[in-house]
Amino acid sequence: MRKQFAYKALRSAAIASAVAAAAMTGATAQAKDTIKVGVVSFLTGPAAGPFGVPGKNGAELIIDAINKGELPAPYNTKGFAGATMDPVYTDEAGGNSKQVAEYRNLVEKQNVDALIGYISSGSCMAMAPVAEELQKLTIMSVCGTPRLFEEKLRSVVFRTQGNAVGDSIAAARYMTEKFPGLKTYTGINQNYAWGQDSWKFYSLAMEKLDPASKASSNPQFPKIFSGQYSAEISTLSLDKAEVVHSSFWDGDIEAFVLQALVRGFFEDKKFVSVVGASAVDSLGKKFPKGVVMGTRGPYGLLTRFDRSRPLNNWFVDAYKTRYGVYPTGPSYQYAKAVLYYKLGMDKAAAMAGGFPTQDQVIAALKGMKFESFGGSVKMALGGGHQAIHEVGYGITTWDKEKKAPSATDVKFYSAECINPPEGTLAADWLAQGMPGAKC
Amino acid sequence: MQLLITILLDGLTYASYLFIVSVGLTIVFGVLKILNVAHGAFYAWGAYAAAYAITYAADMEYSDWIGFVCIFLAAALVGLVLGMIIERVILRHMYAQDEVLIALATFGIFLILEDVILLVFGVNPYFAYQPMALLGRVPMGGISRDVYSFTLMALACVVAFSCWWGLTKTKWGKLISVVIYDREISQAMGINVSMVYLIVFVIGAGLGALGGAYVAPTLSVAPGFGIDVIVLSFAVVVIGGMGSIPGALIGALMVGILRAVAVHKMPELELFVVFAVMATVLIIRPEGLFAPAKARTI
Amino acid sequence: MNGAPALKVTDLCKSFSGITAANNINVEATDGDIIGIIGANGAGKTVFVNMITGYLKPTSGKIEHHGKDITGIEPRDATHVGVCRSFQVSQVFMTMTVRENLLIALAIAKDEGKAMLSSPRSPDLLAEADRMMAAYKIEDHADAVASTLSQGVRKLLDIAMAVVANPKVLLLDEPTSGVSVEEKFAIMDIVIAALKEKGVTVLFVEHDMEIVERYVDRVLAFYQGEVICDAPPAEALVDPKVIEYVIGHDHAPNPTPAVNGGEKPETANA
Amino acid sequence: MLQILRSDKTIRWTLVGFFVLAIAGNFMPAWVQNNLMFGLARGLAVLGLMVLWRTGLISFGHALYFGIGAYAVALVDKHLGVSDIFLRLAFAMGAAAMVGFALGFILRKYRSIFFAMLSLAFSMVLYGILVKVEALGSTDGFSVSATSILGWTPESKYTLFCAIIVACAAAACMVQYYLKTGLGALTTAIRDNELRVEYLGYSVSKAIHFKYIISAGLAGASGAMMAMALGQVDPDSMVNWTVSGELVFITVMAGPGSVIAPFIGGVVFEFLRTYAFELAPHAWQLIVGGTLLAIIFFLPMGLWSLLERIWVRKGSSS
Repeated sequence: MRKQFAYKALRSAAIASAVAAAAMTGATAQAKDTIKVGVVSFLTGPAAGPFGVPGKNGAELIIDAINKGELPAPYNTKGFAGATMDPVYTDEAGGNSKQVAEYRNLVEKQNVDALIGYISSGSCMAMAPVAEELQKLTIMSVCGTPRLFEEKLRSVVFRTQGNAVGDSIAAARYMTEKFPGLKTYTGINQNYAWGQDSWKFYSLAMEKLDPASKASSNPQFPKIFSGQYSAEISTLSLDKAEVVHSSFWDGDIEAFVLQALVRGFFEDKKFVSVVGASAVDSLGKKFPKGVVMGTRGPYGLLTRFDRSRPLNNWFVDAYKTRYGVYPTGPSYQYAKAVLYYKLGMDKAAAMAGGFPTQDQVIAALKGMKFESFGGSVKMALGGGHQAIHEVGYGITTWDKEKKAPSATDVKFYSAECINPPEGTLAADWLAQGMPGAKC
Repeated sequence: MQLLITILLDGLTYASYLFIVSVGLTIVFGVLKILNVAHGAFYAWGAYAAAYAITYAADMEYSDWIGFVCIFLAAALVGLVLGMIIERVILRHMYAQDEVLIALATFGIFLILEDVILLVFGVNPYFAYQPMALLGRVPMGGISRDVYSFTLMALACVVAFSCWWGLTKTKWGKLISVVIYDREISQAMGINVSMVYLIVFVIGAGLGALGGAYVAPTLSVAPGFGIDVIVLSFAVVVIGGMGSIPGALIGALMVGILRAVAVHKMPELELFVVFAVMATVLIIRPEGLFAPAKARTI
Repeated sequence: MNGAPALKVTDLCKSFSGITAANNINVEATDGDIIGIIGANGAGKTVFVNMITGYLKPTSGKIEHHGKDITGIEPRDATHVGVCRSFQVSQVFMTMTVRENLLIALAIAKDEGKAMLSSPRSPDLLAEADRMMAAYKIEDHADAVASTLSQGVRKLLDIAMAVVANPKVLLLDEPTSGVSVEEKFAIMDIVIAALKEKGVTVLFVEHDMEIVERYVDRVLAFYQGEVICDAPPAEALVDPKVIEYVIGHDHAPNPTPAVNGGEKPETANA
Repeated sequence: MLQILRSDKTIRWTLVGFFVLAIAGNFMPAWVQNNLMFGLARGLAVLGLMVLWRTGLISFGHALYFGIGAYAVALVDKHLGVSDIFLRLAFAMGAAAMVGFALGFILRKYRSIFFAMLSLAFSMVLYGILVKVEALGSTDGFSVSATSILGWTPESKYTLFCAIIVACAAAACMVQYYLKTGLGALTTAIRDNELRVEYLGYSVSKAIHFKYIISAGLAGASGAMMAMALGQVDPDSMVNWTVSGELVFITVMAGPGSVIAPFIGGVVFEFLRTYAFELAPHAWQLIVGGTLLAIIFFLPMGLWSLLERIWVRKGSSS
């Protein structure tokens, strides 16, 4: 093992120096050839197709690549701290309580070394306490509710995905810049943490950025996975508001778009979708043009044909060849979480000068800043456990040459522009008018 | 006024959908005395079959009108195949059992069919929007509505009428009502009861599938969307009176309209109202607003 | 006991959606009377019994027990005041043994059901049960499950269960129907003996005139919901009306099922 | 009273069995302990359903009380910071029993499918409220903080494990005692012949109402234990109709044979689901559903009847 490390260290200058330092730091864990990691995403239910499976694929792709050491440099070291990852793909469907039970099974029955995943904010909020109870490293990859780290600091839970605050503020900034004329807005969001927070922070941000703007008195909060929105669409259409904000995801966004589209909804209203890009890909040419679309980060629709860097290009090509479609947001987000785990493991190994203990890995992960596919990620909030990164919005259109959906007027907002500084609650920061926002 | 029209239309749309789904359930209960939880699975299967066929037709670049053919073919196929298998293989041997136990058995069937869907159609959602897109929209009550939902209402009327006609005006209908009235006697009269049961169950399954098939174009047909339908159609059927077709119609209308009102006025109550009404009706008139021909004494 | 008659029925009427099942029935029974109720099928015998024991609510009229108005009370309250009944189709707990059947009956009867809070298998109840079984000559079947019993034994059990509440008035609905000829007299001997010694007022519906002749002090003849004759058997059985409308038309044991043989009261879908 | 306790074999065996289990639990891997806790907790609700079933009633809405119990724990934890197991249980059972008492006045007049449907309606009313009201956690529900016992918060789950076992043992014995009393004997009597019971002078409605309250209280306790064992409550896995379905499923799977059966059934179900889920994440419902059908067809008297056949001794037949 140690030989292997030294060998790797030579290949990676960055790590080499650390190893020297690590000579004195003793206490390393029993070296392992394989580590078992639970990878949780929706494998069944309405969220499986648009989110769970792409996410799983993203993870699968990069895990295989890392195990083989095929990632472009500087990520081309083999395995996680030298160990090969044996992923246990688990279904996130079935309600929070069932998930908690499954989490316990993964940790206590399957003895996984860590968990990566979770898409629904509901799952994340439910898993965090169990993770803390069982003290098992858990990297959340997609979910977006800021409550996760604002309610309390977590010791073993990390999240590589920026939270709803950034997504919502970015959306508000984009709208006030590109459509200053549109003053009134309403929303349709799922009635749980993610939907509630998205709407809350979007309207808070709008108040600050455009005091003249006015929120509707009757925003809609249907139950997640309802599927039938005919009545909701009518309500929104009757509403005088010009803009409709939505954080719909999973199958709901597609269902909503299909039902709204026929009724010319998108011609009458300016629709802002925080995370609907999956629908753009699945509906393709059918998807309405002129929708303000977000991707919760520098990937997917908004950056597919630019952001050309080795890692990103490799990912897009490898994904396209292996699964026949372009990677969507969730694919990137899962891959990002896996990558983050690898970096943490390697760094910890280097510092410990041997196979790292969980504490060493956590220490390494804390506050890490790393280059992901589309851009850089800083673990800046929640005591270095919550990522911030740039978030962009664009306007949907259909690219005739490429015969693929794409976006115009793409604008990205830097992490510091849309996220509060460490230690400030998002709500307070917004109330104070976002002091120190670097845009 | 505008609001009123909108609520009414939304309500009617939802009601027609509920009616088509529930009528099959109520017929099966009326004749076989089975509370069929698996009905939700027929609904899901219908939706999947239709969505699959429609998307296939679209890929083959046939005219979008084919979509409507697909819908009805899919419903008929699902009803015939699943209905036959389940009635012959499983329910057939249970008629003697306590009806709640049978309901539980159908719950088991439901669970199985749910997963078989995954195994057959995979987890990716299907989008079969062509038929809905084809019909476009009309302005009404100050907002534009999709024509498709009006055809849904029309379909509901057709279904309602043909059920009524079939049960009251045809020889078959008379046979069925005899069987409903007393199974033993009708057997003694030489009616092939088991055949009647089979046919009725197939029809019921087919109607459930039709419900799913016809709404398929308006949704992303994804795993696990048969679950909510079950309790909703239970509510409808119970409100109207288990086994009564006009009952199902009234029940669907009540639930549909009430839900529309809730969505527009008090979204929090959207789900609550449905079951509150169900409970109230059961308390005041256990046999439902429209008790079927032969009120069941317990 | 006050002087008032054990059972006083005045102008009792019952009609189901137009059809008259009982019309101005007037009956009086004093303690210890043994009265036979005869009549053709559908003459209103069982309806009469059902009304007295609270299963059916009379349309009009009055029922008194020792001067206490018991018109239209719940069956269980009828039992409480001491008006009990047996059934044409034996109503026993089919999945339980004879002893268990009696034990439950006794537990309920004992000081207003307080006994229910402890095991019915308490020594005194067991003893009481044995006494009952002895009195009704069913001790041999003590541990047989009711569903396996012969009609006759089941009848006896049915009657025994009706008697545990120590009724003052007991109505027996065709105690010998469905019972083999040789059993009939045996049963009636047992029953009447057991009841006589308790001084219970008994009204029993019967088709077999021999039995009527043998056991009753008085006969009530029903015809189309009316009492056409109320006299000692000696006169009653020769009364032309009775011969015309009752005896002459009726030989075989009555096959008509009693009103709602096994159905459950007050639960008709709520 | 005592004569029953002393004479009763079942009670003795129940106590012995649970005692052994409690000891064994200490040496089990955590995941086994967990699944046992879930299974036994569910068993409490099933025990209540079994009492109803013996009177011929099947409720498709006991998720109502299961959910009330679970949410009572979560809410008193969230708003009053109550972490003591006894207080939590008291709140949960109290709330459930009270609701059961109120609804019992209506439900006691219903039978068969109507009873099932009305129970279903009531439970779905609660569901409809929970998923829509943000203050009640909407579809997310709440997480439940660790349970303490008289001010002492144990670090291992084993303590809770034992607490659940004690609760189950107590419940099993009480129900067993109850079934032995005259009232209990009425359960079968009522199923056999309500008319006779009425004519014997006992109110069938009252008897059923009482049993309904018992089952409600037990389901409440069950939900509470579940919430504490899981550390999480949410509508879809605690109040939705599928949960009622599961409970009835376990009841039928366990069989009405004995007061121990519900707990065996609960545990079997828990392991069945865990393994089905692990072996076939895409087809675990298929496995569960298949088992349900198999039981209904080949073991109408449930697993218990199988056990009876194995050690040939007669349990309370019904």
